[in-house]
Amino acid sequence: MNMIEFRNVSKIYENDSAALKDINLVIKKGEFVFMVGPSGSGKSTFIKLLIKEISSTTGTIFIAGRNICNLKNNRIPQLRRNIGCIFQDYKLLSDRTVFENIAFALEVIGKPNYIIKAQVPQVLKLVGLYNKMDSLPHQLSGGEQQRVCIARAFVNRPPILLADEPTGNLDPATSEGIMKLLSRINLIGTTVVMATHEKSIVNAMRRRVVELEDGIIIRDQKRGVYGS
Amino acid sequence: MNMIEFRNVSKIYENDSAALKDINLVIKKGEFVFMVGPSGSGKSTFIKLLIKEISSTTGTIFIAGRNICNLKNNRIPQLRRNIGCIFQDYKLLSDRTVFENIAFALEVIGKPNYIIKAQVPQVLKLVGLYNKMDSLPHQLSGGEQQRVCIARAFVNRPPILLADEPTGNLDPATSEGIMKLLSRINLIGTTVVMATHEKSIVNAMRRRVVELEDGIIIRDQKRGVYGS
Amino acid sequence: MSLVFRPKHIFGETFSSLRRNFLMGFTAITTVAITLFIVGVFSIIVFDIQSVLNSIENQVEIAVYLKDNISDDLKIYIEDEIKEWPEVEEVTFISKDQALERFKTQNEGSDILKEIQGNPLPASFEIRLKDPQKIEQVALRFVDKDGGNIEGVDEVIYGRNYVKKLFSITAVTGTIALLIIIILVLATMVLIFNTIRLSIYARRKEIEVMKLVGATNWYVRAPFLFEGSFEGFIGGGIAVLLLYFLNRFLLIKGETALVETMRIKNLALLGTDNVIIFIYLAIIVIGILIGLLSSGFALRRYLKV
Amino acid sequence: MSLVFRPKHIFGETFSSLRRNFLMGFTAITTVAITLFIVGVFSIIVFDIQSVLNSIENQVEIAVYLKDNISDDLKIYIEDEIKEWPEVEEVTFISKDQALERFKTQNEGSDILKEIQGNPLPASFEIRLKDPQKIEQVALRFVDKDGGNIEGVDEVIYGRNYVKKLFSITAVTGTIALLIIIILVLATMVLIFNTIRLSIYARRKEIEVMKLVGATNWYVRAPFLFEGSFEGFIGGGIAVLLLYFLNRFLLIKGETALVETMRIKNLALLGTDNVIIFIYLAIIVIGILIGLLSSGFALRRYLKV
Ligand SMILES: Nc1ncnc2c1ncn2[C@@H]1O[C@H](COP(=O)(O)OP(=O)(O)OP(=O)(O)O)[C@@H](O)[C@H]1O
Ligand SMILES: Nc1ncnc2c1ncn2[C@@H]1O[C@H](COP(=O)(O)OP(=O)(O)OP(=O)(O)O)[C@@H](O)[C@H]1O
Ligand SMILES: [Mg+2]
Ligand SMILES: [Mg+2]
Repeated sequence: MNMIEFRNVSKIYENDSAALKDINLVIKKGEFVFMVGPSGSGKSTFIKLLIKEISSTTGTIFIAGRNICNLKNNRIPQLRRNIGCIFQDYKLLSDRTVFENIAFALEVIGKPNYIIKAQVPQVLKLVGLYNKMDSLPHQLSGGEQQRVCIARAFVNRPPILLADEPTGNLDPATSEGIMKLLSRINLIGTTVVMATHEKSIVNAMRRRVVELEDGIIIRDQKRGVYGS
Repeated sequence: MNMIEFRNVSKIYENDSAALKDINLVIKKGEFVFMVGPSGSGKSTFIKLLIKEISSTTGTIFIAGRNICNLKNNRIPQLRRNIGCIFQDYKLLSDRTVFENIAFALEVIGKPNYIIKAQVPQVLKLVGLYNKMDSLPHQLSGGEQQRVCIARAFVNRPPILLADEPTGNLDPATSEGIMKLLSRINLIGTTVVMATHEKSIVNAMRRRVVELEDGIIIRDQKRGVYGS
Repeated sequence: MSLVFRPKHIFGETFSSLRRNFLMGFTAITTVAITLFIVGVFSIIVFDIQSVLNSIENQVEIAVYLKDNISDDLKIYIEDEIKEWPEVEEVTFISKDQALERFKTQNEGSDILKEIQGNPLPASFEIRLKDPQKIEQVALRFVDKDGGNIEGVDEVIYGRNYVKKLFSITAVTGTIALLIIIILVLATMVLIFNTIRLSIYARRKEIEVMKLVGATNWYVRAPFLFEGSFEGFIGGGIAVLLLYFLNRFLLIKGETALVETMRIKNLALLGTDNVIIFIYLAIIVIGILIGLLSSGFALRRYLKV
Repeated sequence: MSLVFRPKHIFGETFSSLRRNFLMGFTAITTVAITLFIVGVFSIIVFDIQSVLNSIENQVEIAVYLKDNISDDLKIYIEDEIKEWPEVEEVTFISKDQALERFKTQNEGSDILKEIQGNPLPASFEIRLKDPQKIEQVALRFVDKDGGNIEGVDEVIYGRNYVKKLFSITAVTGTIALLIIIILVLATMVLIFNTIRLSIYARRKEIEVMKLVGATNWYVRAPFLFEGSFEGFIGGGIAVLLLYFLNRFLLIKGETALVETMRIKNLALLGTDNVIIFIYLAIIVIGILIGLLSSGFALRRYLKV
């Protein structure tokens, strides 16, 4: 089953910079895909299109067989609840504690309080932030903020997980832990798309690699490495 | 000559979390030092203390032989103008263009307009953003924002350069370029302190490595690698 | 949509948000309190000025002085005639004795009383009209075809020019007062909207993040709307309190003076109509509504994520 | 400190900042304009009410009616005497003929004129005082030891009770008006401060970054202060414009009515004192000052980086 499908998708920003050019790509359910490419090649744009943070200029995007380009505004939240997203700039709610930030993602989908109280500490333990539960984002180190964002993205077990440089501010040991987590999540059937620069991670995992350059897919390899 | 000296420095944040514990460290003029250590070990705290973004709880810090702990408030700007800093979270002025962001660092030290007009494009070429001069920060990719921050930090050729994970969002090729730049800057006598997670970079450079863990220096090696 | 009404969410969010964004809540509340307070003060003052002017208007009467030699029959005939006119609100007969009595009270202690011998004052009818504007029309009925007064009537006094000018003043001040109140209310709305919009602007990033995490518009909006109405309610409440104290310690003195000197009844505070209660209620209702609507409007552009 | 005065920096920053932060500049300007407009309207109204009351107070006169048989010597003696009293502002002699003349003008067209035979009206002195409050004191000088009037004087009229009440009203409204103006100005300051503080709050991150890059407090502050004063200036200017149009199309009608009916001179718009010019200037100056000070105060807490 095709989980994600791009058909001739282009994205040209207001200032005429073309971030993606005529992209065609199919990602099947349960796949694990690395998006690699130099800075500014369009990886984040690709991910932002999937959660409809931005809209494509031309072309159509299908998620689980559904065209999300003509989605009505009031259906967008539904889409986003089914996609966990680790943002490159974290996007934490700056006036809420770590606990509240993660709980928010569960509240939004109407999970009852007792489930929230059980699941949030559990996921915090997974990313190693159990003892920072009551800190505000500005009281955290860069890597800690990144891990909060990771925890929020998969706390509600979404069928799709998008990760935009999830290990950019993490030391190798922690990164390895996070990658193990992503693999486990992927194993239970979650489709994972991860944009990354980290050569060592890509090389170690040996998964499908899609390489972008200047908004064009220049490589799509089943069991690739970073840099062909 | 001792450029940076920490004497029994501790930093305990308001919520009682001790980020640095009794640090003693001397960095000589012209040195290139890597600060490594797991997420949350106190690297950013170390750097924030140097530009007095935060103040130490106990101990004294000397920069160029001068105690900055009892610096009067109106002397702080002077200190900061002599230290270029690449912030982990970039800290760009969100309502100014790339050009204006970098120009600001020069305006602040009273550089005349014609110098600004000459130097900013030059430094933008160095980091590969010459054609993004008029973009606003939110119109840039993560790595592009990081490069703007790098450009701002050394545009006024400060005697000390602090770099907090300057390559966290950069692909290997761009990272390598930035590292070459930092080496060149270091060669002309600039003291460089760089916090990083990137094993490959640290291993390739073979410079002094200071390793932190839970706020304590657990290693200080002349020509070290990432992970002892 | 199914998640709109989650009271715990809405109330919980509002109070923790007010705690977290103390500065902004505080600012919104003071703005509401101050502007509505001013509207309140102004309403009371305008109401009282109108009362004074109305009461002056209503004191405009026609005095019909009778000849001393008028026969009782004729007097009764005239009185019955006047009473039948539909414009007449009230007609009072003042006999010669009553007139003297009244003159004495009004000039008590004055030397003039010593010099009065006998009773030089005429008897009269004092006529108050339902609509003071018809005064000239009614007064002219006492004039006969030849331009003199009708039989038995000595003189008719009603100060024609004075009355005309008085009406032009009350008309102008009435318009001005109404316009000013409208301007004030509009200004209040803009000021409160400005404040709430700025405080929402300061939180636009948070709204964006909520939406990106999958919150529906209503899920984001509900706590803001509740917060806006709550701030409007508290601000309105403070305005009412301030107004209450201002009334109690200041305005009521002014009204007391008005009542004592000019015998004016229908005042905002001292009147029997409970106008002030109405003003208090209106302030609170307006506060809540403006808070609610301002939040709603200000949110719109940040919800488009 | 050496970099405080860099005009290009300050002006350039202000205008590019107003462009970038349009919403916030717009909000600050409308807030200043609206609040100062209200203060202006209120000042004009209060000034006019006070003028009306003062002019009523000043119309309070003592009328000294003379006996018809008074000798010329005695009349001149009394007149000279009155003129020497320091409390007296002006004394006018009204002869019997002048009194009749005036009565005829005032009652023009009334039937009463037909019935006047000869000249029943007395001659009189009309005395206006410098300080109307001394009226009783002066009036009593025409009373001799026995409680009667002094020789040649028939009657002295000044309406004791009326005068007392009038003074109590003007005193009370004067206090109320002053207090309300003070409250309004304070309220305006708080409202403008609130708005500017919120807009600076929304930019606190930018301020922090500037400081971290090495800007001095003054380097950061100067453009904000200039921006604040500029917004105050523009807001004040708009308030003056609004006020000008309100005056021209509305308030001036009210004042014209006042002038026509009550012959009141010293009004805000129609008076010769240029009070309105003073109000216009004050609005602009207050606007600039409040803008400047609000920015300065609001900045303080964010400069501590
Ligand atoms: N909002 C925007 N407006 C205009 N241009 C934009 C905008 N966002 C991104 N761009 C441009 O589009 C291009 C692709 O951006 P994108 O963020 O997708 O890159 P990326 O591959 O994620 O890079 P990085 O690895 O540095 O994060 C960049 O050149 C960027 O400058
Ligand atoms: N403002 C703050 N208030 C309270 N605690 C803080 C604050 N800033 C940092 N901390 C805590 O201090 C510790 C050290 O933080 P620091 O930012 O120095 O780590 P770091 O080494 O830079 O980590 P990373 O590699 O993740 O950026 C962390 O545990 C963090 O939670
Ligand atoms: Mg990116
Ligand atoms: Mg850090």
